[in-house]
Amino acid sequence: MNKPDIIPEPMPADYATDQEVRWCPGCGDFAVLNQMRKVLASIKAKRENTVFISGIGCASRFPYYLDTYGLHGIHGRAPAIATGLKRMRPELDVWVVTGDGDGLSIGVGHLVHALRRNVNVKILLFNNRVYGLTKGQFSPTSFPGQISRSTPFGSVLEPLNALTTAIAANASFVARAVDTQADTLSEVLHRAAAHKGSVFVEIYQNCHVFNDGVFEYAKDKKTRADHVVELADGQPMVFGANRDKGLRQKGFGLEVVSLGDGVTEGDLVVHDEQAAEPTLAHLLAAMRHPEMPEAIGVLRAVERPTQNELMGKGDAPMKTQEEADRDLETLLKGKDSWVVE
Amino acid sequence: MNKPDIIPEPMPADYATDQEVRWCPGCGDFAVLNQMRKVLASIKAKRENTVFISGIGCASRFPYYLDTYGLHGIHGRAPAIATGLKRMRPELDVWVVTGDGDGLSIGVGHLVHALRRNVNVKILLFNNRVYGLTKGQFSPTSFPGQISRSTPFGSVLEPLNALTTAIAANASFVARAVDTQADTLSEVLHRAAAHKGSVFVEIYQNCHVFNDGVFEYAKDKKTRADHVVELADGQPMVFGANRDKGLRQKGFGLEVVSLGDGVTEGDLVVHDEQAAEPTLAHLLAAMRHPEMPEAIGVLRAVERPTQNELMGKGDAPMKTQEEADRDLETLLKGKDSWVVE
Amino acid sequence: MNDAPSNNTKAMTRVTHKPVAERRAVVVRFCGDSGDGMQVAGAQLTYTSALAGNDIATFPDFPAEIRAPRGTLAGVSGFQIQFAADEVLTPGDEVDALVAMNPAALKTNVSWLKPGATVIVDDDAFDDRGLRHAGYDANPLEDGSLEGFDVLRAPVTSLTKEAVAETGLGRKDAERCRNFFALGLVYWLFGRDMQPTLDSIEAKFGEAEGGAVAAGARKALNAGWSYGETTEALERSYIVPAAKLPPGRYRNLTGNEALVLGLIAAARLSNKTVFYAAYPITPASDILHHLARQRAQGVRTFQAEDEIASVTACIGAAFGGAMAVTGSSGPGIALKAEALGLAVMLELPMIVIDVQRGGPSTGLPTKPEQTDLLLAMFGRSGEAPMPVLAPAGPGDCFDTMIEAWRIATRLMTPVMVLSDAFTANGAEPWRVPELSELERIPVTHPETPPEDGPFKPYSRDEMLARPWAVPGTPGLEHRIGGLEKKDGTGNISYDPANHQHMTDTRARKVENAQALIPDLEVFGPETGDVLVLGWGGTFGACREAVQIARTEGLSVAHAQLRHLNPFPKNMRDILGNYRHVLVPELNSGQLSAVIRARLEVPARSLSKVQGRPFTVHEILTRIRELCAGETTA
Amino acid sequence: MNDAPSNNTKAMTRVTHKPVAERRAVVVRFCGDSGDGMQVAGAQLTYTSALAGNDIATFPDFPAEIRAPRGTLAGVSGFQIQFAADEVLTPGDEVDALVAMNPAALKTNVSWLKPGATVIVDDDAFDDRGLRHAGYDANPLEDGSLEGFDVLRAPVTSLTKEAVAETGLGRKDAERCRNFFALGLVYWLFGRDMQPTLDSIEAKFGEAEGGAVAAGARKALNAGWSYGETTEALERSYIVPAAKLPPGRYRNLTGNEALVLGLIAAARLSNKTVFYAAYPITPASDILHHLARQRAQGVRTFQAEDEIASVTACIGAAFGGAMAVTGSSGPGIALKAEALGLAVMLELPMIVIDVQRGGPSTGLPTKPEQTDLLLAMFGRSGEAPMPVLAPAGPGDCFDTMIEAWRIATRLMTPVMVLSDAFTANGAEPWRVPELSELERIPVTHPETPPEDGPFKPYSRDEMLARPWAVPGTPGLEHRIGGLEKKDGTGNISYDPANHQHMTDTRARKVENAQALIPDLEVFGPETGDVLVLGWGGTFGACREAVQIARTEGLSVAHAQLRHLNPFPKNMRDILGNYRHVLVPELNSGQLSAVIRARLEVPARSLSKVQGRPFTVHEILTRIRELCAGETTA
Ligand SMILES: Cc1ncc(C[n+]2csc(CCOP(=O)(O)OP(=O)(O)O)c2C)c(N)n1
Ligand SMILES: Cc1ncc(C[n+]2csc(CCOP(=O)(O)OP(=O)(O)O)c2C)c(N)n1
Ligand code: SF4
Ligand code: SF4
Ligand SMILES: [Mg+2]
Ligand SMILES: [Mg+2]
Repeated sequence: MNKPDIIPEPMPADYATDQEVRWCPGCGDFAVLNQMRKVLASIKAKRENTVFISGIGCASRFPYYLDTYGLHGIHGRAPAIATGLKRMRPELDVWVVTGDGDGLSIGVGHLVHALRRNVNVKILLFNNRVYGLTKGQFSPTSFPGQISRSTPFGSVLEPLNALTTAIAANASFVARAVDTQADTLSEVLHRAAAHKGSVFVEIYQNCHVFNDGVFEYAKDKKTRADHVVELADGQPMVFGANRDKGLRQKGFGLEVVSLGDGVTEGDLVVHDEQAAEPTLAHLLAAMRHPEMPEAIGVLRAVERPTQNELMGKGDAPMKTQEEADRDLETLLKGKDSWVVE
Repeated sequence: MNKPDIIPEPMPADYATDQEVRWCPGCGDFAVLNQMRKVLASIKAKRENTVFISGIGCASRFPYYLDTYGLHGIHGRAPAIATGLKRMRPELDVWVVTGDGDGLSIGVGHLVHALRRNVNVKILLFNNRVYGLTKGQFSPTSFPGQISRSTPFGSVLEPLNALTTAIAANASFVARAVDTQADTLSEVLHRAAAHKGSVFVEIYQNCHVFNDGVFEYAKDKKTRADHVVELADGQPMVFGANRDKGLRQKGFGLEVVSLGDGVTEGDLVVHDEQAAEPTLAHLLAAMRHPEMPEAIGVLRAVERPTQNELMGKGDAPMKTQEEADRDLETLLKGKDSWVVE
Repeated sequence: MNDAPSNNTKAMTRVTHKPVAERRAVVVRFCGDSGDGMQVAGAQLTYTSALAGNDIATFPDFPAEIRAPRGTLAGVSGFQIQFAADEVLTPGDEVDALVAMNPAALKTNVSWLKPGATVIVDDDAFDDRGLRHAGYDANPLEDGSLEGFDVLRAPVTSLTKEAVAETGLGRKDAERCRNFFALGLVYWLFGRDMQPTLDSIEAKFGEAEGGAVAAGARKALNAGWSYGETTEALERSYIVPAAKLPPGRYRNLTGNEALVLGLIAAARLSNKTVFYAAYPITPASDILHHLARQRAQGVRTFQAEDEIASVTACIGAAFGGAMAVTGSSGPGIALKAEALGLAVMLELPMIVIDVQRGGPSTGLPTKPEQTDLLLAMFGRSGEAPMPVLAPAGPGDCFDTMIEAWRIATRLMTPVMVLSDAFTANGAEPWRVPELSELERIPVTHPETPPEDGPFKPYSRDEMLARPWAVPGTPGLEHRIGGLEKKDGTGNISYDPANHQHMTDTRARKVENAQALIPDLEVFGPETGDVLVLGWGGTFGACREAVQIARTEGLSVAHAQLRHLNPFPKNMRDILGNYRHVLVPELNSGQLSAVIRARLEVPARSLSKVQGRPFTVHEILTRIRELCAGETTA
Repeated sequence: MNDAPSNNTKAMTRVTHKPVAERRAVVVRFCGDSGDGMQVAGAQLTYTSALAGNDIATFPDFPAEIRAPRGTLAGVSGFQIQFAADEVLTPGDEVDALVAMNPAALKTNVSWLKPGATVIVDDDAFDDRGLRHAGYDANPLEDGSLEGFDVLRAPVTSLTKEAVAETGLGRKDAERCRNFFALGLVYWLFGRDMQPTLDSIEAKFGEAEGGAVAAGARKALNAGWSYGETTEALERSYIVPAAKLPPGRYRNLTGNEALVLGLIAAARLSNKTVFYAAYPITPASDILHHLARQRAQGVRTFQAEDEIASVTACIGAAFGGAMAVTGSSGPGIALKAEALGLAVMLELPMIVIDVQRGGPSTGLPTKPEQTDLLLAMFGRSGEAPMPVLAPAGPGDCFDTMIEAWRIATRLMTPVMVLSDAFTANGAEPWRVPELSELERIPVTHPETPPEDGPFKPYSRDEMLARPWAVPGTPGLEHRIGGLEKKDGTGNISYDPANHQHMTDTRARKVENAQALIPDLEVFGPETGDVLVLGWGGTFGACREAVQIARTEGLSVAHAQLRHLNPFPKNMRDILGNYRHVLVPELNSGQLSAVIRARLEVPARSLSKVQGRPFTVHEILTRIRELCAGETTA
């Protein structure tokens, strides 16, 4: 602690606290934490101006491990806490860390409204498709068939899609990354840090203890390329270990095609992060393994006025103490007072 | 009260209670109530098997005026109440009535999860873009600029779109109607009653006192046809007083075109309620006056297993009292008991 | 409107030619349909009475939070005012003059009448339709049921229409002027100056419909006055002399208005910005509405998606150093419980306002009750104490807010304030303070790291408050949360001894508020038969009952408890000085239970849970019983 | 496993050749890293001790609801058991034999040791790394800090590896057998039969890894036993004779397991289906987990999106006629407050289970506390009373559920049940009742409309319960909601007198539960110096302390209060018979406050808020002080 306040050439370790990191060995959260520290160092984030806010869950212990300001809140409410803080302290960089239970079950209402308001906070949802901290119940993102402590015979429900939910809430920045895929995660976090407006990032995160391997298709170095499509703005959507597959428009949908045999990159959909309508983003968000490759990277990044810009317009300008006192006296007196002598 | 239980040829009035209807004169809720009574009569709904559940708000007083079973709940929770009831009493026809504040502000989490679970209840959201009962604050569906008691200088936020929210939650039936437009409202309610799975219907409803005229473009007989497109499954999307305009696909979006000059109905998008992906429904839901005509009618109607079907599979078969007693004794004894003599 | 009645419209001081009698105090009640403008009429009478130098108290009696068909019982809206030549403490138990705009209004309000009271009705409204809507079988004006009252059957509707005919207003708009006719009649009856209301009409309606609305209202008002002057049914008018109020500048404020001013003042005194986050709910919504208009004062309001978001947004804002305030009513306060536990754990300052209404659940949403005291005190999981204050009437809401913020910041704790529908909507004259009369609230944020080691977010000062270090301060980076933490460092700790210590510390810190609050003051003898211990909005009724009882020679005193947690230091001693401690409260005995639990004084509740405030009479009766030794409670 | 120890695997009754001493009671505590399988070892020792005829009580002491790096203090998981030849009431204040699998486990558990206790450590784990993780500067096994204890340094890890070598298990799997080695050693020390555990290993691991896991566990167990038999450090083993338990069939149950069985039994007795809606939260989640497995019993579980959805889903299910149950812990119970107000208003039966944990806020999520009593009683807006029960130990959870459902249905009211982490996770032998011993719970639903007019959903029987008419019944269509309603018809009513009547009725109805619950029973003299009045999970410690105090000749009795609202009829009388009423409670004095408020008996709390249960000693000390006249509380 008491590290130098302005870190000339900050190192990831400068953002670490002295608290022992308490996740299970093998937990995907470690990778995200390390990447976060690196990104903070890379963008030279001022520790004093950075705030991490979380709910409750394994993921939500994140703030304890970053030597910035931090608030470990209650289950599901981090976006609302962040909204209040950001409204009053627009100059701070506010990050929210949440889980699939925290953010999409108990907290989905706050999530949706923070995104709709375009509150300028960066929301990272660690999706491990399970309740980690409470030891393994199914979550809103669990797949049918998942055996968990609360579904001993297998879950039956269709999952909620984090990204389409965020897009429907009119989120201005929507992305997906994978805990151990350092390059895209780093890229997405950098982009998130730079975006003006609410950021929503779903991070596929392995819960080693209660849902091990659920994202293996997207993590395994050998198979990954065939199961995910890494998005690049303005680029055609090519994927595959040999970059021999792509996504082509079909009606209002997308289909996987093999390149060659007359199909060229020119036939593929070109990614457009800033499309006027979020249709493409919706389609990309909805692609589900194993039928389709899953989209990794930035699905959508548009500019629209933030809550602070919108509401801030009406904020009173700074006054001197005297002006403020005088204004208060005028207010107290009101318009229809009378004097008793 | 004590009307005959089986109504041979039921009349709308058979579904009315003796309670005075307490909405402001001119409120759009009246029209919906009348239509609902007509539809119940038309489908010969059994009063004893029909349940209306609501939250809090002007709209939420609906259950008091229908001589069925009813539960006037608390603010925002009606979908959850209905979920519990329906899980235990699958044979009942359960309707939920909610408002834009009730359903999309405090209650949006329950709404999203009820739809995701495909709970077989029919949710009607009366959208008047304002908080009626609490006397005129802006709501999540209010437009920027709306002067309300809590936004004396005009609301600044972008609204939440009820339908895209429902679609992102994977609702199996999504529709929109207008309070006073009897034909589509009746059609939509009939379809809603018949649908297996969760139903979500947004009803544009005029709040005469706090937000009068906000849907005038969709209500006014003269202008309506130019501002809304009435959906018909399998039909091209034509609209306009002279049926001279239509919607054509443009990339991943829709554009308004005039028929004639080489543009024919064949160029228009054909409505498909059951499309595999909800892209078209999303696009239709997102169309906003005045830039685009607004979609009225059924946007989406697909079949997928309901919560009760999914969960009900594991429900125990009926047992005789003796069987049940015996099973309980076995359970109590457990597998590792011992006897002390 | 200006400071004093202006005369920028044509002056019209009209003087009656009939005899004038003097009265010390008068209670007037307007009642009619929700759409009849009774609240407007009431507000005008309040204002002119205040200008006439009377002391006043008012009570708007809204219909429940529902719409009702015109003319029905459920739709009746009332407004009661007492104005007097002496100190006024309540809107009055009984009504001297009732204005009933339709049969439903008469029916629901007849029970308020004092024997011999004047009843002014709009005779035109007592037609078949009106009577049927109100559920009258026979016309009460004719069946003798109003015997004993002085009934004036004024054809209000027709005379209003006549009066406004030349303004060109349509039928509906013309009928909307009926309340001004009735008001004019009342002005005649009590010799009120019409000028302030004429000014106010001008200011409010001004150019609407090309000035026709203002003209109509003006004409109706005058017509009402003239009707009073000419009708033979009224023999005399009354005059209530000015009261002797302490000198100063006054204005008339409802509790919610005073509360808003108090919040803004507290922010100013502490050099802070108000962040008010709330979700609409009756009867707290007006706080949001009033504050939303005060952007120029630096106020920021946030209508959140629900009550949980509003309180958690406050937690975020408080962490950021703002003056965070949230307000709601019972159902919403219940929803905030979990987050308030976090606020207690985080030890951040915050004000939580509960404008109590009838419960449980949706209950009687527009009606006053004091049934949330135990919720405020104990409605959180774990041991999560917080200070609880209750303003003793509308004007006191101002001071209570300042005090709440002083306690919150001095002790680093959320503070709960219990208002109620009666206090929130009731109004009374309030002496406008000079800013210099108000003590500043010193709030500091540490700005530099300690020299001798890492910053300790849970270090404590002599009052056990922790430092309020805010994000943005270099070197003070720290993390807080809802898990138990080691005192000092704030690191998570599961140490049993530390948990005991922290539990005790949080409790002692709240107890330390005793050092910040005044002693309980007694009005009346220092010992005696009965101490009437009121709390919150019951102030007026308690005080008036005790005043009357004392004129009857009874040995009774009154104290109004504004500090429900902790109790003032001297409370146990004071309570011990009386044979009986009587706690009138609009619940089933919540405060008396806490007193028995904490002070072991056998306090007894006078309990009332009817969605209505106490009448003076109810309390007086109980005082008399107790003094007479009938202790049957 | 079967009813009795089976012998389908090769019988191996091994007999010690060393001397055997007799003990009446022994407390053993296993502790190690979360991954070390201490709970498994504890459960096995519990089971074999039960089969040996001992009376037992257990207490698993989980690490907090967080992950911790291996070998650190925060990751230590413990399991304590007391087995005895006499009645056992608690898991024991102090430990006779501690098994510590690593330095961190030793460090966090050394404070539990009885002077002279046996301490078995895995010597292999006390290497530099292990010591550093635990924050030891020096090896406690060598620096003399364990003087006064009988320390056995067993090379558990290496011997285990050796023993399982031939099974072909990998290093990790081999190390996972260390707990069985330790268990074998303990079995030797207390002369336990190994067969049941061998059977259990078979049943649990069976074919895993081609039988290698089972083989490893078996071999480790045997190796542990042999080590005990051969090591010179152990001179003798101990035998605890069988206790005299009332005859019958027994099984060992945790509180949460008993509660689940109780719910299913209550459903059966009332011919209902359990609908359990909950949101996961420690320490209540196990209720959901256990019930989810009981589909064959007709149970339907619903993991809702949050606590509010779970309780409101219960409201829907209850309206539909189901046996609706929801459960949570403090933070979740707080969230349910608003909806519980609705349930009170709707007068629908329902059970709400609060498995209390350390608070406030996230607090100490795995630790026991009794700090939600006032929340349960008063944590709702308005006057919203409901019955509150608290089981007196794990087994009593069964009966409490049945009783709660009886009250809920008989009175048409939600009922709150306060368990706690100690009761929920602790286990004790439970006598399995015959179904015929359990009284049926008569529940009826009206099926036909009344002859004489419309159906009245708020008509009342002699207990003030309203009829439970369910949707689907022709002619009984009705609507209910959270607004105040007219008694009888249930129509919305704002009538003041009706609101008072309904408020009183809801209160009186809850009071009527007095007629359904037994009188408070006293263990010990009918009058005396001290009555120890426990509630909930403190039963064992209170009873044992009183037993000891009585053997010391002190004038003290014990009563355990299972009915917190309403109190049993005879409670005031009983409390009046003692000079002192001492209420040991794991909070800051909540029950004693309610007693002072309601009964005006000067009860005093023995308060402890440390996330730990009471020790017998703590209560005993206070009893002695009170009897000696030192009343310094
Ligand atoms: C109000 C409340 N309800 C429930 C809990 C218990 N709880 C803690 S974390 C959690 C869910 C964790 O799942 P997720 O958000 O996916 O985070 P993960 O642990 O998987 O990272 C729950 C239910 C709580 N702490 N508070
Ligand atoms: C917990 C809670 N919070 C707030 C309220 C107050 N309240 C009642 S209805 C309502 C909103 C009504 O708006 P909407 O849902 O749009 O319905 P409408 O009246 O417009 O039909 C609010 C905020 C409440 N009753 N309960
Ligand atoms: S339970 Fe899962 S998510 Fe939680 S720390 Fe362990 S591995 Fe990570
Ligand atoms: S306030 Fe608006 S929504 Fe409510 S009843 Fe009146 S018109 Fe209808
Ligand atoms: Mg998760
Ligand atoms: Mg609305």
